[in-house]
Amino acid sequence: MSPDPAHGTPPGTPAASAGPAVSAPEAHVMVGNADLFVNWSRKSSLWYLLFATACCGIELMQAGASRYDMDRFGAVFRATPRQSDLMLVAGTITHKMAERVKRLYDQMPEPKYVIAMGSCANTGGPFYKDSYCVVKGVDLLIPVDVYIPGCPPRPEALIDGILRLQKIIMKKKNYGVKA
Amino acid sequence: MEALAISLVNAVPLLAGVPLWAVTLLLMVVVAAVILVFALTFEGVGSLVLRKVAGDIQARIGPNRVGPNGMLQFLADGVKLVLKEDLIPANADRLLFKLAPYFAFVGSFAAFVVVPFGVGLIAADLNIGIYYVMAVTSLVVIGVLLAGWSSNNKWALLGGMRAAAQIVSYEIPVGMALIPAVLIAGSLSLQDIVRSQSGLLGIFGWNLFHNPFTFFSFFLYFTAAQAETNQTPFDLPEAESELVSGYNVEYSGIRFGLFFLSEFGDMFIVATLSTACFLGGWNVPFFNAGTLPWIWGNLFSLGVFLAKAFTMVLIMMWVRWTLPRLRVDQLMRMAWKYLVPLTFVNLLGVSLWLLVFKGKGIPAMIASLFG
Amino acid sequence: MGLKAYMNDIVEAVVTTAKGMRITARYGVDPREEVTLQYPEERWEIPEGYRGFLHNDIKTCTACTMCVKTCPVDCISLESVRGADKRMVLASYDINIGRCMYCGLCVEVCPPKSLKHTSGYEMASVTRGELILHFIAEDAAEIKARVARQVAEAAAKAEAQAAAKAAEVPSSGTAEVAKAAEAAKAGAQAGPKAAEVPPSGTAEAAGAQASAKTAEVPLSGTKAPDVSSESAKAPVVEPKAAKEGENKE
Amino acid sequence: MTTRTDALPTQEMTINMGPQHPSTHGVLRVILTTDGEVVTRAVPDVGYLHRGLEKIGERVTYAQYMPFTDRLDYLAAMNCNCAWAWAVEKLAKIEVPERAEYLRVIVCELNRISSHLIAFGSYTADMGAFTPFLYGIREREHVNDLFEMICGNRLTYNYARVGGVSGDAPPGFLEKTKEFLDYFEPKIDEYNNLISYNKIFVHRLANVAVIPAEEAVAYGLTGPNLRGSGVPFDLRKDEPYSVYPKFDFKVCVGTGERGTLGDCFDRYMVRINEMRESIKIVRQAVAQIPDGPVLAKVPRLFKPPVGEVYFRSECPRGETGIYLISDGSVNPFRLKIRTGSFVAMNIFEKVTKGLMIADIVAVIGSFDIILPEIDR
Repeated sequence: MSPDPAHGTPPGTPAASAGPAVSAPEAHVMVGNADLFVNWSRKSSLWYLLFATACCGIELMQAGASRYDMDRFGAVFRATPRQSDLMLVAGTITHKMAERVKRLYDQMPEPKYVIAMGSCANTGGPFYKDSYCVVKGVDLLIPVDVYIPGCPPRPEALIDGILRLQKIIMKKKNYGVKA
Repeated sequence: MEALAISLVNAVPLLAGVPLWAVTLLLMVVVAAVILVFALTFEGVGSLVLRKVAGDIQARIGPNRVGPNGMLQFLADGVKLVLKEDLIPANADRLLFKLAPYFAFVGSFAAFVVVPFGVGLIAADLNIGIYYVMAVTSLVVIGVLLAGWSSNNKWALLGGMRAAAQIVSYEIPVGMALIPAVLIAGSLSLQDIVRSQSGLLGIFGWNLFHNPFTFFSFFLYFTAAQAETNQTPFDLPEAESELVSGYNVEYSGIRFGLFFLSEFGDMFIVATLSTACFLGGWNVPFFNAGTLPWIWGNLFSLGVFLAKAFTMVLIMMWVRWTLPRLRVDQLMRMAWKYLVPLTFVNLLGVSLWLLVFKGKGIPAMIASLFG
Repeated sequence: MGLKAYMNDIVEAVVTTAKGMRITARYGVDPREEVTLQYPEERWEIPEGYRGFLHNDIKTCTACTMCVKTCPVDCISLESVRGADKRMVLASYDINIGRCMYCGLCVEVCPPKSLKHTSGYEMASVTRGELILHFIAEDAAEIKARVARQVAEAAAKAEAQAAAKAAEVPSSGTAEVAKAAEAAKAGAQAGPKAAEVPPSGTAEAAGAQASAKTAEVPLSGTKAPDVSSESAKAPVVEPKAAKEGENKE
Repeated sequence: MTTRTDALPTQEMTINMGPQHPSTHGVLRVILTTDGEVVTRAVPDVGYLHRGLEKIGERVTYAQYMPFTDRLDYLAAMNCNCAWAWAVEKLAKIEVPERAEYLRVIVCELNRISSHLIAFGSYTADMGAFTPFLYGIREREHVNDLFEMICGNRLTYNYARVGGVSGDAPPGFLEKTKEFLDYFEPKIDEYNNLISYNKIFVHRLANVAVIPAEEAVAYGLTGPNLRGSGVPFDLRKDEPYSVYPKFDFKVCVGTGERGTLGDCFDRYMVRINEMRESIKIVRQAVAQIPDGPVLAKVPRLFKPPVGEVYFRSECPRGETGIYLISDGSVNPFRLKIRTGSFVAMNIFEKVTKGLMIADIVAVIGSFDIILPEIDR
């Protein structure tokens, strides 16, 4: 398991500021470069889990398809959580599904990232008020890195979310962190 | 290798005191390293090319943001996979689970040893070349089977079982479809097979145009070999839409990476075998690379060989992005009802041809008509 | 299966495969078939009337709560107080775009047409609090206090005028005393909230007004006034005007 | 069909397919009992996307429920929108302006095309060919653009209103629709050449999961699933609503052209052919559309009379029936929605007996299910 300080923090804390700063820059030139390289490789190869529950799944498909082509950013889908880096929670999570979402997240290897896509995953969305069986935000189940508003978000918004996540990944400190 | 070592010792006086076995060993390590680097680079670039080809065919672009024009995509993928957490499922057979990817990778990598890259560029010109390739690539199935079994996952198990059935069935048509080339060359060595297709007849010296039976042989081999290496439309062991990810469903990180690389390695082996056995290897029309100085001849033939092999790889990708997948019983039916009988008929045809026409192909006969 | 059917099978397989491969090859080599939009650089032209994020022009908003009542998901929360000139003054106007379903019903019913869909669609944010758009940057309690003070002042003025009118009749000796007494009474009416506010005079109120004018939060993910408090409250952020939103009719 | 011999003693294995599986079209879970590759029993387990849509209908007003119908079948949201509007109009006996009806028919048929495109695309992806899937989605994007133009959203349209539609077609919409139809029509032939008649594809689908006509009727299948069995039942023809009687189109039925009547291939081909018919309808509608208002006068606080109504319309996944009881208040008293995907799940266990695991995927795809319709 790689040291990933931002993970495990409660939802809502800004992920970027969670890692302690590298103490002395001149002493960590190598570390800094290694961090840069590792983060670059991680952000450039975000394989997402093919996990779509509802409406947002269609926009997720369209974002991966020809016009928006997420493959340009190195994001391809994998069917199994073991080979995915990024979980795009696209759609409504019901109470019956909640346990499965948690399990899928646990099955993913570190470092892993989560994007909550669309209103349902953000807050429960349209089903927040009157539905008795919808989880009111996927961050109640698993830590979320980026929230994308929209119902469903346009494919561009999804790509924007992935670019935002890439920026967050680039700021992570993997080595040289004093525990 | 030993011969090369002897000539090296003779050429370089500095090595006179070193025992011959040490020089040979050193040479072996160097050659293996060179081939490993080549294989890894090819497999990495292959994955990138696969995605680019997919992009082209699917009316999109494919990776273009990582590095200049997406060139570094495979590097990023590789580094990421290496640094990924290495998960082993709780109830997995740990030893076999760890071992399986290496089997698969070694199986595909070891076959590179006998690939005739150029006039003199071959790591080991074994006199059992073709059989060596077929034997070694069968290691892949051991790896896949182990992966399927040891993961303790039913999808993986199904994938492993499918792989075993598939590879065992398709070994026969693959072998039978390659034998015509062996018959014509009279040798199992790949280098000999390539040499038998040389001559100034140009493109017609190739086994592909030797006679009608060899022509069909090539297509039969290509079809069967795609199945043997689990390429679409025969990618049943991995069958993403059925078995989630098939035999490698529980693999993460670099272990998955090895499976991933071995897939491209297999692809390349199929391409090289079809190039060497049917498409004339490093031979080009109206030109004999053997007449050039050693270094230039080798470079030239290397280029020709790689160009042909990469074309074959591209065709495989093209097929991959066009066709749907067969069902497992249809796959078996295709092997036993279509490919096996046809390859046997073909083999019979080629043998008869060679017997009747004394080993001459159609182009040679036409050429002899004109004196 | 006869030999003819057998051969037919093979021929058909080859022919149909070749047909398919011809089509994919055409797509593969023809660059005109590429439809990809290079998103961050090129953008899709958003048509007129696209239903993006909501934006309320609070200068024209009349705080009529129609949007709150219409919203099927209670994503709009609104607090208002009655101002000195009997008009409603917005104390806070928040839209939770993380819950909004972008149906446009609120925009259709808005009487002054102050609520609109923008063409914005990108607001990936790191915290859930960022998804709540605050259209009034000032604190709601502060606005309420200010309005209460204004109401009190207006009431005091009116009372004073009335008192002055009344005082004109008998004599002008006790006018000062009466005014002070009325002012105290008005202050008591205004409730405890007005009393909490430090008596800083009209200068601050003017400043608050100025800030309220510039308080339209632009649609950018960077502006998140109280992220920490929101995230502390997260995940359940109760809309303040939710009770009003039920369909009493 | 495969035959199995009991020469060797074998043990059955229970496999859990889904809810996260690439080809269960969402979060369907199928519990498979298999003997090797042969499935002896496949039981669908639904409810992973139960969001209480019917209950929500009792809590919101008639107008407010409109956006929720978008989420009922997100691939054919326009059809669900219009079904809701038609149902409420039938209940309250509201006259709808003719132009609004024409616009509804245009968007419904366009949505049918885009929905069938996803059905086609995801089906081929299930069968292992990924490229046609992307072609299908590429064409779907054009439909999305049209909808974005007319109603302002790409997927959840909320376009219909009780008494009409939310807005008239913007200038240029009808021309663009025609352009799209001209562009799209030849693509269907291309799909057929690319994959529909591909030998492997046909072999995967033909003679798999055959549903005879009487069985299909008995199980209550509707839409393309029923027509695939050769029953020419189409609500647009048999129980005409809206302005459908004015258009000339034919009901596509399965013909058993590559196998038995009622197999997966027939259901697939019905969808492909229906796209052509939809093109025909849209062409006629665009040519005939009258001028006029698009929204009838309906009070903002809409209260229908006390009563109940069942309205059914032909959605891409079969009959979407809306059963409404009104007690005269602003909210429906009870709402029940009958959907095509849900009834398709009834017959699932019956037809999958003895198939192989790969066929299960083919059967799920051939029913073209969508999870919110099943779970609601």
